Amino acid sequence: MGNEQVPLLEVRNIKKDFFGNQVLSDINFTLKEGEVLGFCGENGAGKSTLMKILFGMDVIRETGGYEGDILINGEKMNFSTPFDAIHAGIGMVHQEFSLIPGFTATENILLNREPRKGNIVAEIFGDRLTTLNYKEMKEKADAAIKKMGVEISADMVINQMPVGHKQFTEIARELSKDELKLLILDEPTAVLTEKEAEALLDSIRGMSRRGIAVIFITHRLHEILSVCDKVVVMRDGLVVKDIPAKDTSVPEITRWMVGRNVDNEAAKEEPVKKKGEAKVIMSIQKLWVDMPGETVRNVSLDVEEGEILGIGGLAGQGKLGIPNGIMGLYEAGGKVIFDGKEIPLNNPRKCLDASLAFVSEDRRGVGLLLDESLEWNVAFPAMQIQNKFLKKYLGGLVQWRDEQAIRQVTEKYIDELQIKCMGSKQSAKELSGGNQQKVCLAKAFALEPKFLFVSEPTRGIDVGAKALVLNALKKFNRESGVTVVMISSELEELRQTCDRIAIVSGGRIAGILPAAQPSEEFGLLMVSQVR
Amino acid sequence: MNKNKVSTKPSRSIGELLRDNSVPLMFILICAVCIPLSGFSPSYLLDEIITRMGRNVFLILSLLIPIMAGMGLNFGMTLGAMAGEIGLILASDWQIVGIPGMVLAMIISIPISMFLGFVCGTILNMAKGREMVTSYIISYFINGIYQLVVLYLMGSIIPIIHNSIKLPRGYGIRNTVSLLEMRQKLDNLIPLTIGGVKIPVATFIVIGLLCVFIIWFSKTKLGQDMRAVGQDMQVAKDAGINVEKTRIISIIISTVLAGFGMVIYLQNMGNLATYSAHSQIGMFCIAALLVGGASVDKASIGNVFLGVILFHLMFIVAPTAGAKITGDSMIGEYFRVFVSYAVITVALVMYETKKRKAKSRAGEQLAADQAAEEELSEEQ
Amino acid sequence: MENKKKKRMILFRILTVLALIAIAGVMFIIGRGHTVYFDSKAVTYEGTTVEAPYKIEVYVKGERVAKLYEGERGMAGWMGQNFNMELEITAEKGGDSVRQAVSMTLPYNMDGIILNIPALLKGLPEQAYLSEFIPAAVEEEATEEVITDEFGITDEPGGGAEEPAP
Amino acid sequence: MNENTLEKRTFKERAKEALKDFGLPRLIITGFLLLLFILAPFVGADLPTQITNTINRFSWNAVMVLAMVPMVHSGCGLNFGLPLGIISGLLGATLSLQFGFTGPLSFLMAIIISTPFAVVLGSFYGWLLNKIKGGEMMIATYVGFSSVSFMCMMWLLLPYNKPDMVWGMAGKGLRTTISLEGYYSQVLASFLQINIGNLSIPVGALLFFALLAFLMWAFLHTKTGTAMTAVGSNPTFAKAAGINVDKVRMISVIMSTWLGACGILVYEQGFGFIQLYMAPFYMALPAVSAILIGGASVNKASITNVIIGTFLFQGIVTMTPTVMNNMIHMDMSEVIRIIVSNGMILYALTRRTEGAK
Repeated sequence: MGNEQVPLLEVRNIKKDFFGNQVLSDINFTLKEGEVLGFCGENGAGKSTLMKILFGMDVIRETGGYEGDILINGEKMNFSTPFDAIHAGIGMVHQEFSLIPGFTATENILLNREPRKGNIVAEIFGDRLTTLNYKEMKEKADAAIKKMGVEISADMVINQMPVGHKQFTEIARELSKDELKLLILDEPTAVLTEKEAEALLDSIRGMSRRGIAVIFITHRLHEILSVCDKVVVMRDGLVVKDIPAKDTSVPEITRWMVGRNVDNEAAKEEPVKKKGEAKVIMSIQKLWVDMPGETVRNVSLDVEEGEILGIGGLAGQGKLGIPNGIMGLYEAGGKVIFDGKEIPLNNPRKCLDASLAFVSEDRRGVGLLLDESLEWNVAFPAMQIQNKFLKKYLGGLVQWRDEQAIRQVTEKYIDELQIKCMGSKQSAKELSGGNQQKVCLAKAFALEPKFLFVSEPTRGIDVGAKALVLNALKKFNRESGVTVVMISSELEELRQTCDRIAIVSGGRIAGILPAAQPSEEFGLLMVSQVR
Repeated sequence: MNKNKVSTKPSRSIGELLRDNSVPLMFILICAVCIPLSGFSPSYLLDEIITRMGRNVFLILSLLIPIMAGMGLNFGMTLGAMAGEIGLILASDWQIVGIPGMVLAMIISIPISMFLGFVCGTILNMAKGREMVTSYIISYFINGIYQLVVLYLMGSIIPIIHNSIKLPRGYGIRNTVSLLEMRQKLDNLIPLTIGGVKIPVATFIVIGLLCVFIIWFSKTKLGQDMRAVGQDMQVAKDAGINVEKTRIISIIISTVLAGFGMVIYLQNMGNLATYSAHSQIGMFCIAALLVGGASVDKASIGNVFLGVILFHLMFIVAPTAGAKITGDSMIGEYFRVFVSYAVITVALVMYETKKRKAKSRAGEQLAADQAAEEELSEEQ
Repeated sequence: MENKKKKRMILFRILTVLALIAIAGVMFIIGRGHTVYFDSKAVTYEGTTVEAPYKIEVYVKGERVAKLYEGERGMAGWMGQNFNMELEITAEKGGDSVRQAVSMTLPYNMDGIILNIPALLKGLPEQAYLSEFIPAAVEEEATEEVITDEFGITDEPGGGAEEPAP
Repeated sequence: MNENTLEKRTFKERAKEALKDFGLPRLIITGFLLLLFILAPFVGADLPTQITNTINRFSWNAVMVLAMVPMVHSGCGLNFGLPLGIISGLLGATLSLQFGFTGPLSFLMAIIISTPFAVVLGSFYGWLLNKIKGGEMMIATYVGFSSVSFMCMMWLLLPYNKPDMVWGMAGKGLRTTISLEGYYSQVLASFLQINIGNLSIPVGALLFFALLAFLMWAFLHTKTGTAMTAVGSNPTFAKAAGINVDKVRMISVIMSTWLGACGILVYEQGFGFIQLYMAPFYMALPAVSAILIGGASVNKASITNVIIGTFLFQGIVTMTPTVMNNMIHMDMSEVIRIIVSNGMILYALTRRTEGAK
């Protein structure tokens, strides 16, 4: 075995900020040849950013680069594109499949690296007119599949494959690269069945024996323990723990992942009502939602009148699917009873008529009319659903927009929510993220709903705006008695704001706990059913 | 280890098969009704079909490569047709006749086609997602430029020697340019007549060579890249393929081939309708291809041949059949025009709805999964 | 290495372009089309007068393209400069005909060439039997017959008003 | 003082922004038209006649351009399927004549009769466009083409029998062009017409357009109109706000179709003839490019865009032939029209549209 002193990969003092927002600070770790490193941490802990830096992704350079050094075999590297990283022997399997659907596994494994045969035409028009050498392609693909140790058919077309095989195809593609020394797997088991996942773990062990180092990112902590030599836990942009896998356990890792200083927690107010006293205002039964990347399976959940219920969980586990499904934005099935009446699914209008309102996590896509004025954004749903801000002529035949009333209500909310803008006529796309979020809230408040879904209200906005938004929500709940369901990836934020928190994992409700419970409890729920 | 190897080969139901091939089937039906009504003899029909195949197949084949690269039906093939026409106008002004004249016209068309194809490809790269409507408008736009060149610049700036092809006013090309000395020179190069049916052997050889080229091309690295780009631009880009350039090349190849195709088409016609020959050619080629069972994202050489046969069979028999049914000869004329447009409309609609149908399936799957799961838990 | 390959490719490309230009050039030579007119007229050249025979039949590529009695004119298209024809000459009415092959080089820069057959047969010099055909000033836009692929959808019953869409 | 400079700067910025919004091609076209107007007297063209012509053609075409607005507003893109509306109008026109209406009444009846056709065809068209969201423009084009060629058969087959409409010899099958003399030729234009020397203004026709434009403007200020704009601006937002997106789009398509029907009738009253068969084939393109020249984009359009665009487009169409002819003795107007109008559409198609398509 080569030089024990020089590790294959060494990461030194990596720092990265996105426009002043520090996401990584002082990351250090090393990785030896053939070592398997488990990487865990909550969403937003900085794992993905770190991997993007390692893989030389464009987004890093576009946002001002990073500080610190990456050393491979003791040599300092500076990747300007992923191709540099590939050249240096780093391979990465992303969470989203990067496969051509109509190609066979072989064609995908060797995409843009096909072995070729020269011919006369290629001499004139360049290399791209050389013909593919199918025989050699097949050999190479088979070799890569063999290296992986999982049987997949090299001739099968991708879009006829089960999901797991697609994942294996991606891995085989990385393995087919001769220069591969380090393989990064970003949540590879998320889409696999248990058996497939087991096969994958086997193949990781195989790679390790061949001297390929693996960085393995997953939320299935037991997998980490079973396959990794070393575990690195990240939280809030810091490496909080770097420990041999054999010296730790799942509960311990969970604690490191979610643990925070106790004094950071907001002192909880007493819940307005005790559990059991309040009436159930919304009852969700056996809900499924087909929201890509946020699938919900068989969720049943009761929401009590006047509470703030938090829904938390890791990204991609389905917490966002719940409000989007109920509000009819994605196809859903099951039963939702609100205030004693069943609300038909897949029909946004019916939900809004029943005095439900929704602040979407996708501000730009769903939440706002970017090209229109703030007035329109704030008043539109209330106008359409409740016939507010309309003047009637000809006995109600003509329903004329009441510009004055619209301006008044918009200005009221601009004041109340401290929206920073040049006036109520400014177009929504010119505002900053935080202010856009406030406009979304104003839009929902203008509907004067009985029940409000708020999805990721603080995503991508700065600290000041965060506090303002959360306070506005609390105030809205306490003063108007509106039931609020808040969905957020940030557990602490939920714990500060909500009365109860439901944790979604693997598309299902893993458990509901009072907000005052310690973070670790929530952490355990989060990873309980990850799939 | 691999027990859950799912057999996912979709067993296509008969209904699906029918739906996927509804356009060709519809045409077979139309032809089956119209042929007896028209009263044409089989040998006449066969002769006509063979002639029209020789005339059109090359042009239609030029559409295949952009489809491979995921750019849809290339309405911009008209650009190549215009380049071919310019080549022919110049060759006939220089009095280069016969097969040498055709070869010369093709060589002249190459740089023009390449330039136009490059322009077209570049514009299409700026309008990703609506390539078809854009290429369609490009064909109109370049038609304006073509008219400017041929109607005003030729004879005034571009020297034109012979008065016989010039407009009487001294510049601009006449509405018709005679290609009498080129007429069917390629078709008749290797004369062959079987049972009264004349077969343009040399033209078929040229077409055959193009087919071989297309098959060979799809096996080259560039062809592979085009298929990759056509299916998923992002993935192709991540794998290091230069997506924009690949797309431009596909349009350039298509345009150059369309230029050659137009020369072959016009040598069969024997004259050139200077301002209208190209204007409909794109639409009829596309209609023929779609009739052959191709779709916006998938087309093969087989589709081309089947399409030419069915589409032109309809074209030949419709007027007489229409006249027999309604007593008005124009009805049939309009009918076949209508059918050509309707075919494209139907094919486009089917393509768009298919794209959306795939989405709703996922939901059904989830509901089924859940039901199965519940059954399981009840049993336990 | 890369560079060398690139250089070679550029060289090959230049060669291809040159080859295409060369082919085009060859086409110019072998593809030049001429219209050859045959006159069967009496002609007087430097004092010698040549009478036209009773009848001349002209065969080009084995096909009879003209049958000329005295004073008549026929025509044929020809590609290239090496012109070959066969003449079947009947001197007197009812007399025997003589078949004779004639080869000649056509001048490159003439589109239309008039050959005076009697002068040619007599062996007079080129000025005597060969002259350029200059078409009369083109008449106003003759009604030209447009043969289309039956795709003409603009031909409406009775030919409608073609007011362009504004 | 300080405030003053601040204002100046913002004014400059605003001017810059306005210029950017205006777009280079639009600037060139406006400049070109201005140049034509300036050149006209020098090359011996009579300016009042030219202006009269431009205004006349404006009054013929403006309604058809207005027909673009609803569909652009609801996000259905440019209405390349305008021929469908035109066909409704033609059915109304021919039936009105067939039923024996004459004079101004025939115009009114033509509009009334074409309305149910516009609603039925528009509903079908809207239904189709709702099924193929995202690919509207290409399919709209071909729906237009198919319907025109389908109607070519119908014009021959439908049992019209009024002698001045059908072919003289056969006694059936509609003629290619039908004169409107004695029917509604110039009914709007001659109403309240103002004549000053060579200058004449078809006030009635302009008023009719103004009325429709006002109704359009008013509609966009109602609840449904607001919903329509929101659907075009961001369909997901509208869906989340409980709007039935498909229904709103359907309404917009029906409106566009009906306006297309009115548009062709107004065009006919100015032109003096009904044109059948392949005539409606390419009528969508000039209307599309006119509204784009007026400053609209694939998903934004206003009444102002319609007025400016129609004026610029028709100005160029009427001015170029005379000015060019007098200047260089070459009538290149047709070619210029093709290049300008299609170039404008291309420009609009290659712009990246913000937000939803």
